[in-house]
Amino acid sequence: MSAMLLVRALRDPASVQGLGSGEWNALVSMARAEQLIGTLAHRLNGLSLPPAIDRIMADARDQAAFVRRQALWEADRARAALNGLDTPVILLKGTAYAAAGLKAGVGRSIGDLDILVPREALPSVETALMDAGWEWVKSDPYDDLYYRRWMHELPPMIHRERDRMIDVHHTILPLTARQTPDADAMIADRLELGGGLCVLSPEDMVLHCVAHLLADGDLAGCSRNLWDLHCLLEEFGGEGGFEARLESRAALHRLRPHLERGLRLANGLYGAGGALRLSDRLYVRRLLSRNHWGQETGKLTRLAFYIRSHWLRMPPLMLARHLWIKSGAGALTGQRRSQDGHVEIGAPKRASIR
Amino acid sequence: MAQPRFRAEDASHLVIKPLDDLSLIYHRRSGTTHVVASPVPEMLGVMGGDPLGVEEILERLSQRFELGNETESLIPVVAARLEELAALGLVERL
Amino acid sequence: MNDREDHSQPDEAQAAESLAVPSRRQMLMMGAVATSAVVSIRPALAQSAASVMNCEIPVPDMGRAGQYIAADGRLVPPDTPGAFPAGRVFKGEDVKAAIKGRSLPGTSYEQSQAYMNYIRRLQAGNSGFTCYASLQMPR
Amino acid sequence: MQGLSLQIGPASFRIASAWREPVEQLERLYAAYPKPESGIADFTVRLEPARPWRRWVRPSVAICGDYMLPDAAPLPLAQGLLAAEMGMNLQMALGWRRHALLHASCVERDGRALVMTGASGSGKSTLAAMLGERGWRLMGDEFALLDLATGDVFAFPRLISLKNGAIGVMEGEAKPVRFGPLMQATPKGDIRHLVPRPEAVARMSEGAMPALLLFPRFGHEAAVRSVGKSESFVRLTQASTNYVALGEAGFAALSRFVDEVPAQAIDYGSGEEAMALVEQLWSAAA
Repeated sequence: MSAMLLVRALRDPASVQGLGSGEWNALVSMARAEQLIGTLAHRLNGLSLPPAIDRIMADARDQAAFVRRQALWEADRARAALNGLDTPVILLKGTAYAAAGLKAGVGRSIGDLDILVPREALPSVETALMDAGWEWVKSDPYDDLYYRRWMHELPPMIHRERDRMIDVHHTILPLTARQTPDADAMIADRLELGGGLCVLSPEDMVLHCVAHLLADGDLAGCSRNLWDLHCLLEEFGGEGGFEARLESRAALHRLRPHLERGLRLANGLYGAGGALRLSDRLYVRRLLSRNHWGQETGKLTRLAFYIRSHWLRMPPLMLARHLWIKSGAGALTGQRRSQDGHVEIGAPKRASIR
Repeated sequence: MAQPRFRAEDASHLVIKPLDDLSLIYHRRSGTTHVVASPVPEMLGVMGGDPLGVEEILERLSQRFELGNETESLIPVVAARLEELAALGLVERL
Repeated sequence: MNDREDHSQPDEAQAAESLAVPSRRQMLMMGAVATSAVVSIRPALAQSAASVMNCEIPVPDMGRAGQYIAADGRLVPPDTPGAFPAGRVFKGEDVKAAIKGRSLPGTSYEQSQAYMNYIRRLQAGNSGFTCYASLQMPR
Repeated sequence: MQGLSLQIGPASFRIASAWREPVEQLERLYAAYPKPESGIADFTVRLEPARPWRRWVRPSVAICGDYMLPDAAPLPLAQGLLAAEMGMNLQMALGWRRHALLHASCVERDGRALVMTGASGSGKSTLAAMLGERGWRLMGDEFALLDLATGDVFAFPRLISLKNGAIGVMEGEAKPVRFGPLMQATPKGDIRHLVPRPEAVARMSEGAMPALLLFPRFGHEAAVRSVGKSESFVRLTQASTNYVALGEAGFAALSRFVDEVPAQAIDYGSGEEAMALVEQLWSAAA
């Protein structure tokens, strides 16, 4: 059994109605592991399901509503903090989908708050956030320098009262990456949501999603990101001339090959289907590598994508240096902080675990 | 510099439950529960939805309550509470 | 504007009622400038390990200052053979590194092991517990 | 992987283990518990080798599942039962949303519940275990589940986790067949599990109206102090792993609980002293 079970349930919710109890258990564990349980719960809403599954899905919808409220409040707090700066504040990823009322945001897990601001505004944004109670998370000087020099964002900050993280981006991919999206164009073409917050234009939103999925990470959380892409394409695809605008925008940001692969994967897995190339199959294998207990499978494929993620971000010598330094901190074996794959949980007490 | 003005969070976003000396406020937009002492619930009550300066708030409080002290001396108290509430998003600094 | 809550809006009049003042000319305790009038309920533990990169764990906590730490982490009377003097405060990130196998800063291997065993035994209510517990949270 | 499924109160679990021993122990101790309705479990717990070779060489059990703490220290296989229990508790602490989950022990008499909460070492778990052998129905030694709509408390009567001194105390009260293996030198000290009495298991889906909240504290001279509503409220939010996630429903349930249920802090120096205090406060509250 692979995560095809999950993909099928998302693509065609009615297909779950013949599932046996073993498959239901597998589906729930896989969806939790991929952080798609809230999405799945909304997709299955209204279907006639076994009562035990109905309860699990209702919980997941409640949890998604909580996560959404928290994310929107965090966005509002960033708005209040940056109010006086006269600089555009553009919401990215999950918070943007939720704030803009997009299908991709329905039931979605949302971790950190990601915002995009013009690069020249970074110092004033940093100061304003610190005045409003955010503080630095990292204190390792190498990490800090690495972020400031090479990354597409400030080192992460956390709010000291609310314990919520913010990632302040000035472009959507690391400066070391082989692609160089045009951040100025993205910021210039933003859409106002009203009340001082913005989101990217539909084309740029799709391309950011593609970049996040294929040009940036190691495909951790990729099932969720690919679902985002599918929803965005479905929602915007109906607008006249969207495909053409998307293609020319992809050319501007130098993301055409990524867009093409993203379209093939999204269509192949969640959409009407379509021809996959041989190289796409490796991505599909990575996406589906879960067994019926919810465990990760395909260790080699995962490792390959982990190395690839660094290859994409950095020139080889720099990569070697980075991996060397990071291996001392256990980053190769331990948990990496996924790009926004924050595990949304309540508040465990160690005292309760015995 | 002009006096800062504040507006309280809309009452429809707040659930207030007095318990004993303290009250609970559930803030719907943030999902946060605050345990508050006087004069916080009273301040939120008199502010309504109006944009107000510190002195105006104190004036409204003194119309409804016996404040004990000279109102002049209470200005820093009200200002401090407003800063505290603004940091929590229960009032917005305009 | 960001408020797209699913919950039904309450009766506004009722909400206003709950804000209303119980009786006129009641005495109002204004408190002092420096005395905070709000405590916000936080999740029982911080949600993210990152949030505690700045937190600290005293070994032992102040209530039991002066005691030594035995190899297995128990508190023992001062000068117990094989136990280590304490009275140190460690940063969350140092403890996190120690969980992964490094030694705590400024300690010998055995000393670090003893302190870590003490930290692992922390219970809710001990100072440093929240810090340690949140160090174990997923990111 | 070997597996079993079981139902504890309103929650159901699917447990998978790379080793037979923990599954066999669970099968014996949970023999009287029902299986999940229609075979579907709320949560999956997995006991996996901490590293691939740790399945055979000095076997080391990592606690995994739907909800996980990646840095949680693995346990030796001899403590596999404890790992399974920790795994189930973890799923509840991180994943349960159908009730306000209070880190509290709970017993019932005449349809009304006594809820006890406090820091580890307060003795709440031991007190519940003792009361459970003396005419009360044990509802849980770890979690009390507060219904969000009705305000009733529901049971989560998993195995009672006896620690250190409590083990000897309870060995004097219950038959040997109800005990699990003694696990020494665990991260929590010595631990031995006790199967609740048959009535606690048979009636595990029955709720009760909360009538008294106690904050016990062991190791002090006997004393009783009444606890104000707002103090109770703050302490209960800190004893709840899902209070914040439940939003307004959690607020309504918990603020109603502290408004309606009298609360007292009790200090005690011995189990018998505590039993007497509890009976006395219970009759006063009734």
